[in-house]
Amino acid sequence: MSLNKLNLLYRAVVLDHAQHPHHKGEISQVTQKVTLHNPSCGDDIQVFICVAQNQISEISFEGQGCTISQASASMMTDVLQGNSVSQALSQCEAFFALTMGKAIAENQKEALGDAAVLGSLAEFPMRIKCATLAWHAAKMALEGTLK
Amino acid sequence: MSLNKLNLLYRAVVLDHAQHPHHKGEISQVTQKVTLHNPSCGDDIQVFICVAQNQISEISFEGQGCTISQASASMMTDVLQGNSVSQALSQCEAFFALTMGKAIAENQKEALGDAAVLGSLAEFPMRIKCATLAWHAAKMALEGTLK
Amino acid sequence: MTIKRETLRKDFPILDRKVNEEPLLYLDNAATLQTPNQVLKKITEFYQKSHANVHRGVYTLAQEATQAYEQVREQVAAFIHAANAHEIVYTRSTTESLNLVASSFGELVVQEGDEILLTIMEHHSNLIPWQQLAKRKKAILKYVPLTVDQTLDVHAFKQQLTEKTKIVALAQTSNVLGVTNPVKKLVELAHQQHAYVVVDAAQTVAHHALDVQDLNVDFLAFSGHKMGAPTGIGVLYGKSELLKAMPPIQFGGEMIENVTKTTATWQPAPWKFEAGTPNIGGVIGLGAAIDYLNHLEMSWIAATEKKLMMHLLPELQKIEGLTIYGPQTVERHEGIVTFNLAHIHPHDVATGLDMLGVEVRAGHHCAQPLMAALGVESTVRASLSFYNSIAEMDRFVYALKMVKEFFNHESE
Amino acid sequence: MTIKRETLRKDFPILDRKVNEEPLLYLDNAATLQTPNQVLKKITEFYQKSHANVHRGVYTLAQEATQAYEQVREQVAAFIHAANAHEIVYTRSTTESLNLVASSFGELVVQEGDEILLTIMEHHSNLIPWQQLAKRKKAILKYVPLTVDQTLDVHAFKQQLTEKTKIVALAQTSNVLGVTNPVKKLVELAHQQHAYVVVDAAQTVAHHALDVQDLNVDFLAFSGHKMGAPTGIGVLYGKSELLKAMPPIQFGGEMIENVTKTTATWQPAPWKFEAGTPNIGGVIGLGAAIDYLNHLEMSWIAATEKKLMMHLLPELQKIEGLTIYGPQTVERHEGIVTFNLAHIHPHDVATGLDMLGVEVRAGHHCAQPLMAALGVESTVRASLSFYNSIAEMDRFVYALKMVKEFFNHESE
Ligand SMILES: Cc1ncc(COP(=O)(O)O)c(C=O)c1O
Ligand SMILES: Cc1ncc(COP(=O)(O)O)c(C=O)c1O
Repeated sequence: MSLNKLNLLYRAVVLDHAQHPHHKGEISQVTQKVTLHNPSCGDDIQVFICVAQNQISEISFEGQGCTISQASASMMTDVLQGNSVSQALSQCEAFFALTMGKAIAENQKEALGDAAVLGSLAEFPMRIKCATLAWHAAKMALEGTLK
Repeated sequence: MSLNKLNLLYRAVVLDHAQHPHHKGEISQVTQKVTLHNPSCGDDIQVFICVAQNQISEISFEGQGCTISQASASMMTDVLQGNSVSQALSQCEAFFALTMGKAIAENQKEALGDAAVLGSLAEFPMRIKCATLAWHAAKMALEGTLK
Repeated sequence: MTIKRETLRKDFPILDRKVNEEPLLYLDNAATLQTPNQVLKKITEFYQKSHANVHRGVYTLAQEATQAYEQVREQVAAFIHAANAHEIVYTRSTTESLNLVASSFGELVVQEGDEILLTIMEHHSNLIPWQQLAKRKKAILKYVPLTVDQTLDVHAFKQQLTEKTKIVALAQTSNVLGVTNPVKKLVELAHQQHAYVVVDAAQTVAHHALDVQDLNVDFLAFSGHKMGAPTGIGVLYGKSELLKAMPPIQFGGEMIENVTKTTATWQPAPWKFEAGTPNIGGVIGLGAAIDYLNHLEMSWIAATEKKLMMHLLPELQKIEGLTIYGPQTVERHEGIVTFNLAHIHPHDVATGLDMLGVEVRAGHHCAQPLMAALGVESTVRASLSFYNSIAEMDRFVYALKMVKEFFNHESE
Repeated sequence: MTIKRETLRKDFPILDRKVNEEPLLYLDNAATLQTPNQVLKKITEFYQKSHANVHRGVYTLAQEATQAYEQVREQVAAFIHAANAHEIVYTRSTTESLNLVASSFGELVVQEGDEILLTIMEHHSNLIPWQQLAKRKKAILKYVPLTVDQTLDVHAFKQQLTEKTKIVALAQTSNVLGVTNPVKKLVELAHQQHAYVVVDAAQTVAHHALDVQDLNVDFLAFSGHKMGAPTGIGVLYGKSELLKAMPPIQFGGEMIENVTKTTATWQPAPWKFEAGTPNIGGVIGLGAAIDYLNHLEMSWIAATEKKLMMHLLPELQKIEGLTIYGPQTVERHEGIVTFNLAHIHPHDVATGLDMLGVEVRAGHHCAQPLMAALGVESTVRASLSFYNSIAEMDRFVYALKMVKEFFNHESE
């Protein structure tokens, strides 16, 4: 028996984000918020953003979930904070592509910061939902600012 | 190829009854009539009886059907005519048993007259419905006289 | 998968069996097609290697099973040229597919006084669901009749279509007459009146390539068992936006998104229609059957069956006292020929043929209103498939003549 | 059929496969049981020798298929001790069986203001159909809660039963807690109030002998795939007079007696509920699965599973931070144990175990209201079967400890 492959998925950085999530809790000024539900485990993730002049001034999340979903949400807030809405949206798409095992450009990968380690999720297809939940919520929130 | 087995089922007597059915057409005095339908071919059989003092004074049938159902109806009218209701009912039961391949007493078999040749139907289970349709109608009609 | 057209009969061991001491000659292919070994093998392998429930586990085995299950959906979509795999709903059968459309979509769009247009040649499965819906809704059921040559009366179809027509339900190919209706044209006419078109392709799918986008049908139903898959798996194709609007009619299992004591929300289509553990093995078999047909090529299948019919139909037409229903031309018979022999009941014909190893259907073929329109109670139907041979056609004609002689001779 | 208890694992080749380079340890038997070779062989043989559509042909092949199909009905009746084979309706699954009762029988007997009594431990499949029925009918849905030891509160059950209760729907065995409810006693109480009882036996049928007459249930549902048959075949048992009163809800094919353009009449039960070509191969497989279980003997199966649980449960209870849901005694766990590890999400536990070849379920197990009552979002469930071994129980416990260590260690 071996947990080598598990190590691949749950690298130290992932476990660290899950244990000590960044930007967890509601922010004071919220322009958009979206709650998404993962029907397979029953977990909810809520994403809060504050957008001014097409720029994400603040972003945070709330809710329970597994290591993957907590870590992914935490990493996401690090990555998206301060970016423009369109930049953030393309980062979401890059993340979805990455977790599905699709090839993405090296600079796109870099732009995903810590979250790029979740690329190994392509080998754990049943967990992709866990990792992408927060990103889907963010995407919906960001799209909401465009209307 | 051979039609030997077919000969077994369609003996001369069967084909004869089908071509020249006895007691076909409505009788003048009817105390009970029952129509039954064979859903698998769409054929109908109607049985008419006239019962007085628990005796079948007259019986006839009407309707379209295959060789087996026409012959069986014709044979049935020959067999049941003149009998008491209870005797006729037990003849119906004997006929059902015979076509299902169950053993019946020799005297019961004799009492079925020509219809006894349909015993070979046990080898043609999909055709039992054809053969028993008229008998089921007769049974229902006879039971109607008991009420 | 290895298939050779020359030796494909070997893929169907049942064709080697005997019936009443005669070699089986299976001519009830319209009822159910025989299942090739490749399909059976694939199913067995699935159960021996990857069987798990779908959409429920995060573990590897469940993932493999789910992936296999969803890949077949892509395959089905490609096979009938659907725009999107999410337009493919797995059901038990054509019958369940059509009932689903009637109970869910029909219930949604049909109101009192609306019209539902059927054809008189519908199989009960594409008739009773609409009849019962019309009864519930106080809607009006109309039937397109036949022309004198016993094909669909397209002129009458046009006349019966009105702005009140909400649904047109029709067979692509009649399981009795063997004729294929001009679906594309009929859909165009129906859409001009803003009616939705539901097509029963049960008798088409194993014989001709289908293109639901070209036909522009709104719904299309078929059964796996009529195309070499096992029994118990069927398909409903529906346009995305229509499936989206439809409520589910069975509840429970993985079709559910969220449940409280008093409320529930559903997954998106197609999953919201797949309540409970689905027929996973059946789906795997359906995928293998599509592979099988694709390897043979649908155009080859159609051409092969046409050759058989070109041989058979004229021979049947030569038999005195034999009446063929539907058109009298080979071109209009899609592998199916239905007939009667004068003075011999169809059941007697079928029993006679059975004694000679020839398996044909006798009865009303689940199309009683059509039987009434043809003026008969029942008929004999022979339906062929790509694994039948010219020699078998000859044997069938010979057997039919023997049976005819038997009954005619004996009853003189 | 040859089965040896000593070597029965050989009947399940999937148990020899590897998952993530580790030997498969399948502990999701409650989701679906693996299928023995004997069942697969029987199905393949059927397709290779006797496959034809049922109830439709007068020819030999159709007769053989029909006979096989109807003989399994007798076998199912005997297996659950039904009075009569006509009380056995073939469906796709437990879910479809329960939906059929709710849509047909429920629709018939439940009126506005009536009460439907469920338990809080129901699987969504025995919950949403009633919830939706209650919504349509403006009936009142009530839930029997759990006691403090997380079993059914029989006292509350009595109190919640009233003369307004028309239907009681309950699981015989919970797919989460693993507890078997005292069905016989609950039926007695319900019948005193003239309520009908619908039992979901999905988690009982492969583990204990069933006697529907002794239990005196009105309806009982189960799935073939949870007892070694393939997916796509399920059973609804119903008392004769109740089935007789129920209208069919799917239409077409051989469930029909007579059809005109505007009317239709149905065959008697059970056939009126079996519209279209049924899952004939699935039925054949169900018969073979019953043979398999009967050869093993239900009493041996129950005893074997009990032994495994006697070994497993105390070991799990020793793991620090592990919470077991449901009762804490071996006697009350019917092959199922559901738990959580402190501070580790169930999905992470399941992924960790999967890396070690151990397949367990994580999630809400289609029982969200029960999860809410237990105060959790999701849990891990291990469910065993007669083919599991004591060594596997040890390996599972060891793997669980490794996973626990992995997450606890890494996060320090
Ligand atoms: C034209 C047509 N429609 C529907 C059906 C019903 O198919 P199934 O029995 O597979 O539901 C059939 C086959 O019997 C058919 O030929
Ligand atoms: C208690 C219970 N009821 C119902 C079901 C549903 O069974 P199926 O998915 O076979 O319809 C299951 C299994 O998932 C179950 O465990």
